[in-house]
Amino acid sequence: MDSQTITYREALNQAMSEEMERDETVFLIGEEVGEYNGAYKVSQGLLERFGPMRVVDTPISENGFTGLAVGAAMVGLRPVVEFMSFNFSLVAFDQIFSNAAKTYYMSGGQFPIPMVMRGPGGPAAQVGAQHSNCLDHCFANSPGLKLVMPSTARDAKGLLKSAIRDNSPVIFIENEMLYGISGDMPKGEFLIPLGEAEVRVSGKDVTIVASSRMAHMVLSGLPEFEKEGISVELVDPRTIKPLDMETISRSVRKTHRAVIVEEGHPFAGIGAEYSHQIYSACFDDLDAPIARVTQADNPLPYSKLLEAASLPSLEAVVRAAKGVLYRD
Amino acid sequence: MDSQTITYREALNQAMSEEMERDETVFLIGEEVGEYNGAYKVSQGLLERFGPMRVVDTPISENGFTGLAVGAAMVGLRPVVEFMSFNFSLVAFDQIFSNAAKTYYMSGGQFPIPMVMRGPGGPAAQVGAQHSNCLDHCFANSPGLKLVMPSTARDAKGLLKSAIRDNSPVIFIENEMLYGISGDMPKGEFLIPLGEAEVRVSGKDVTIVASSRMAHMVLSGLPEFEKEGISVELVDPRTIKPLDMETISRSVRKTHRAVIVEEGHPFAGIGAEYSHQIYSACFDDLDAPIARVTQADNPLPYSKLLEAASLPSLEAVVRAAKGVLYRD
Amino acid sequence: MPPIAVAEKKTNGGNGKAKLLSKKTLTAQQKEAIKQLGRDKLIGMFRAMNLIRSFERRCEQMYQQRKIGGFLHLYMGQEALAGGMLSAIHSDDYVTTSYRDHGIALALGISPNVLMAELFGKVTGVSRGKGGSMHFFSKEYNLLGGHGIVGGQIPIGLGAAFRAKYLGTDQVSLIFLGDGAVNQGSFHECLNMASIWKLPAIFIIENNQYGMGTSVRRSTSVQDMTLKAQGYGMEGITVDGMNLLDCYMVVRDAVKTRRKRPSPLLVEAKTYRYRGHSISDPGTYRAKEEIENYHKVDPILQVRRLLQELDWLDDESAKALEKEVRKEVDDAVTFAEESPLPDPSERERHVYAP
Amino acid sequence: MPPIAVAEKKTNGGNGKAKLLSKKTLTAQQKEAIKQLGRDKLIGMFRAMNLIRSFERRCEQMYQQRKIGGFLHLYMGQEALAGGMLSAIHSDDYVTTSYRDHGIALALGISPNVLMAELFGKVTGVSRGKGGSMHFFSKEYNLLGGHGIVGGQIPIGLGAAFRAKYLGTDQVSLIFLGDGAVNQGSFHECLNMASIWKLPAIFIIENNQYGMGTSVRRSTSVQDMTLKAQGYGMEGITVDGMNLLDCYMVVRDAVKTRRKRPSPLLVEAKTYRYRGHSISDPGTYRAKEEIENYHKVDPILQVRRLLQELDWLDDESAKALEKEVRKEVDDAVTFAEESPLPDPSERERHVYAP
Ligand SMILES: Cc1ncc(C[n+]2csc(CCOP(=O)(O)OP(=O)(O)O)c2C)c(N)n1
Ligand SMILES: Cc1ncc(C[n+]2csc(CCOP(=O)(O)OP(=O)(O)O)c2C)c(N)n1
Ligand SMILES: [Mg+2]
Ligand SMILES: [Mg+2]
Repeated sequence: MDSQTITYREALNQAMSEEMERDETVFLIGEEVGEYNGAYKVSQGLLERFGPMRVVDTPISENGFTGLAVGAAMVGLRPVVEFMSFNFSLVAFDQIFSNAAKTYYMSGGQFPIPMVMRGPGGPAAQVGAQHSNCLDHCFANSPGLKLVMPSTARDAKGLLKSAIRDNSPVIFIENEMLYGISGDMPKGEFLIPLGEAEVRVSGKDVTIVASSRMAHMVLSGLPEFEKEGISVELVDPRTIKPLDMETISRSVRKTHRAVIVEEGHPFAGIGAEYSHQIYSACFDDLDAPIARVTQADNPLPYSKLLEAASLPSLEAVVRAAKGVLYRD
Repeated sequence: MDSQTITYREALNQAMSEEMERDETVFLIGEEVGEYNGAYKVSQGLLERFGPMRVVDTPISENGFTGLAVGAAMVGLRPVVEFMSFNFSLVAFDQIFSNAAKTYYMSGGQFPIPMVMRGPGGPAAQVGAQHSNCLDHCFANSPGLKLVMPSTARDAKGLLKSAIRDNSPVIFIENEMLYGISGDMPKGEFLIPLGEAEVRVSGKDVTIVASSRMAHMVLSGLPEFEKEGISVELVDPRTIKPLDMETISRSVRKTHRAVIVEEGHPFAGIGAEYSHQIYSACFDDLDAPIARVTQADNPLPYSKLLEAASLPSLEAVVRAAKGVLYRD
Repeated sequence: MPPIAVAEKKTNGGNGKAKLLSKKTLTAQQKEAIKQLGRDKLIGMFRAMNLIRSFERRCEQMYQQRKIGGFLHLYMGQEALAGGMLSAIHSDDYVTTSYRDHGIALALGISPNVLMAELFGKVTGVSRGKGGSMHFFSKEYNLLGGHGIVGGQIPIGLGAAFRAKYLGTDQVSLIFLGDGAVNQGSFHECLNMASIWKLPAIFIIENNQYGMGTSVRRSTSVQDMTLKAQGYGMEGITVDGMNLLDCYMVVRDAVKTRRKRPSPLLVEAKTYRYRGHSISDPGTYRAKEEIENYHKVDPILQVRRLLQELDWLDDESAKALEKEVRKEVDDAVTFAEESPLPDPSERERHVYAP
Repeated sequence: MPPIAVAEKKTNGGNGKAKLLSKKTLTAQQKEAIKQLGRDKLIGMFRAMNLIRSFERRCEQMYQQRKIGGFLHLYMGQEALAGGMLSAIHSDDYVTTSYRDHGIALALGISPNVLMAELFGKVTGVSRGKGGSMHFFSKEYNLLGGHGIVGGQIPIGLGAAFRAKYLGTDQVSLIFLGDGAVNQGSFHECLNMASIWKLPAIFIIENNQYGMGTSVRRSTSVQDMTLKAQGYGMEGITVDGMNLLDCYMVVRDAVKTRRKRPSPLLVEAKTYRYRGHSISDPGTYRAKEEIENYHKVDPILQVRRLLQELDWLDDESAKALEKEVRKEVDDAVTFAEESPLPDPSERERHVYAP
């Protein structure tokens, strides 16, 4: 297939720009998305191309403009809301949970909310506790919302296009540390359906479930696993809700062991859900308890050393894999 | 011991009034807590007793007054924030997560936040999707916050007093449907420490983990279990964070089977965390996969019939218990 | 030290400054409005107000009989707002409001049948029984809800105004909110955006003087809410919310200019709710006399007297109209009663849109 | 249709209306303020401004050398605000600000050592290396942070004002926020509460004319922010934020009356930031000329000239002062370099308070 190499950032940009081209009701709204071309340059060039009515720079009023987007979605537009980071979605939680997630249901199916809320989430580099939240678990709990966390440029594009065409509100969490990574991309339009996990690496000893930056960490650590003689199967859920348990279970039934990597805090995180569902589906297949590698249960400190000690590390994942293989 | 019978509502009221009496820095702030004596009358009489400086009626500005309380806690006061219901805490999530939870840590231990955020949470009766959120899992995930969900009048009082004296921010989720229940209460002051689960019913066949209203549902259903010949051990965590896994595991190691009841939605709920932790601690002791009974994964509908079909029912818990006992 | 919140005396005020509708004291503008409306339309508006009143009285009964559950917030006393303002817009304009939504829905012309059925939790309800009293939604009537979180509806309505600008239509968006909602951050954020983007959003504060048990004097730092408009470079107008004609005119005039040249407007309508905040609130924070004084300027009574003075309605036809309205409400109850309960499969429908 | 947000031309304005500090044009009030302050205190304020400037220049270098990580928002250009306003309060008053907190912390008198150590992530840092540039906290100096969420600091500062009223002290709470933060709901909610409860909260908008790349003309519906104060029944004052004396006087006068009779105040200080929003922002949305024009009214230059005109500072002592300040910053870097890294056990400390 004819392909090109582009970055995760460009992939997102292409997805938006293709969908805006295709459908006049799609618009982008958020802070600095227009004249500034996006705080992380994801919306580069869109203002110039589509004009200020479709690429809307907002005041710093997340609750207001998120709700505005819900309202606009109710009356036939397809807003893409950019949160400069998902940390700032906290001030908009009411609109996300009370309105975006529930309006289609509460209205008895009269008002679908075809809307995407996107932006980077999770820790970046030393940006401190207030700027490092992993809020995926909150969104994933709420019926009415879908949740996507792409880890490759290809997925970023294919899934964002699907998210924009979806008729339900989709939370689309990108990762600042991945904006610069490159990947192969088929030329021309292509979509990846929501709700399908991807087996990124096939292996036989242990299933590792990891999304977004955590999937990359595992990929980059494959030599480490090899050195240890561990054949890893890496499953990247991509869409967290709805979750493709089929693919995850299939893998665990094969490897009989699972390690879940979660960038956020452990308690009632998405890793806890994976764990429960894997146990439920594969209780008799598991040869060891599932291991979970997560961020430590403290707010993320600024200091580089303490930050590194708080985040899930490759080392910890290798250790966990050895643990479930009873090789200590 | 000298005891009295009081309601859950009165218990909360006593806790606040005793602590306000004891410590002049304790004050209550929220909507309708003063002249109206509380939307659910939990603060009955407090304004009269302590005056308007310590029982503060607010405008409908949850984000503002929650943050005000965080600031007041930083400078030596001990605020008790009443959310008329935790549904309305969604507009205050930024102050809860960005400030209340993180300030002690981010300031390197300079500013403890001795503050309680309390009010009813969870579904009431036909109040619809926007008024029926279970947000416990969000709070429980965040380091820096403690989370308490009392199920009896006794616990309500003893735990609220401890929460008010705690030097960390405590989320204290009451239950509207429980305000009227009565219970025995020792006369005079007594406290229940945070972080201790309670075995409400001893049994040998299956451990049921349930808090708040769900614990009551199980209690009220004991005859059902008996009829089925199932000896139930009911563990009520009371404090969700920090969680007393010790007590829960001890029970599961005895019964070899566990059913978790959660009033909220399943995905990454606190039940998922219980499940993962039980599996981790009791992998070899479990004779059956853990069963989880939760609210259905849809926004809660108004219609009585649909609402009942969405909420966890005693029937479903009995079914789950039979399931883990392989008696179908 | 003065206390932080001064416990205030119960007031015995009425809407002291309000001028009752009467042929003798009509202003030139009111006269003109009457002429413009004509007999039929004015009687139609009167009828709508009666329908709201009658519908809600029945709601109270049905609640007592446990046919209705959950929260129930009644609109009684505020009928002139819905009746007047919604008579001044087109059917393709948008309307968004709070949980106190019965009056708005009825004044929009939505059948009492589907509203009562909603309250009964039936699948024939306007939101298929999934919303209840607080969440009336109607795609057909451009009613964007019925919202339970105070202030949460304001951005929704703003989104509809945004759409009008986006597509270049001449629609306007009416956003109703309570005096208590004024103190939510969403109010502020939305007024600013409406102003910088010149959106055709008409923010209507239904100032019934209380947010639950808290009088607006205790919750809000200015009593004249139009002062707030200035902080957004926005026009602000106060209107007597007990006066049907004034309510009608303020929106009529506002939309006239705004259809071609969109811009936002803040309207404060001074009104009163007769009942407690919700059906479970006895409302003891208000003096009896205060309530009685407002009943003297009852919006329905005022119009009825005016219509009689105009010789557009005699006692007999008034009675006939009231009877008709009661019959309509009876029919609604029958419709609701006889409607089927939702099939259990409804539970899992409408979580995600296909 | 006009577009929703008119892309605006880069402006070449300077703070056109500002009057430079000069002996010849001093107002009577300014003269009196100088007299009141006296030579030593005024030079102390001048020194503080120099220290801020010098400290932050060094921050830029240290960031390039990767000694500092994360976000870094520089205060340069706004020194008159911190320097002037914080000279007018007592040591037991409270101060709360945003992530752009270096100037505030230094003007409060916090040692550059512990601030630089914080930026280096060392345990000797003002927040034990856990906060970083955005989160300077100091219990000793009543600095309540250093906050990263736009507008999130406003309620915090209000809480400190609440305490003053609660305990009946004469403290005031200074709450700094950016022009962009004005559009967050928290601003609105807090101004209302401050007003209804008459709290001694002084809200200071550091209007540096941009919130990241968005000029205040594009984000905010009124350009005179004191108009907003009226919507809360609150006093509002505009001040030239490039002018040390004016910044000093506005807070001095504000607290004088408020210590005994608490009430809130909204201050808008018109100022400018020289650098981009953060160190990673090239700031290309501003015309070079605009920046240059502001450099002409540089707050430090203005005071330096004034001091010279007053014969309170000659070239030599000015140089000596600058050298001393540079030395202080050098020492801070040395202190930070030589401070130990946090012990790994620090990670789990301070999650919950004992
Ligand atoms: C954010 C939020 N806080 C609190 C509540 C509880 N509550 C429901 S209605 C209400 C009073 C609202 O008063 P107002 O805005 O004046 O409207 P009215 O009821 O008078 O029509 C309150 C506090 C809520 N629904 N949402
Ligand atoms: C709620 C929230 N939204 C967005 C951001 C990202 N952000 C950080 S600073 C900033 C601009 C703030 O501008 P202003 O208030 O004028 O302060 P200044 O940076 O000019 O000092 C933005 C958008 C944030 N930190 N918090
Ligand atoms: Mg009201
Ligand atoms: Mg600014």
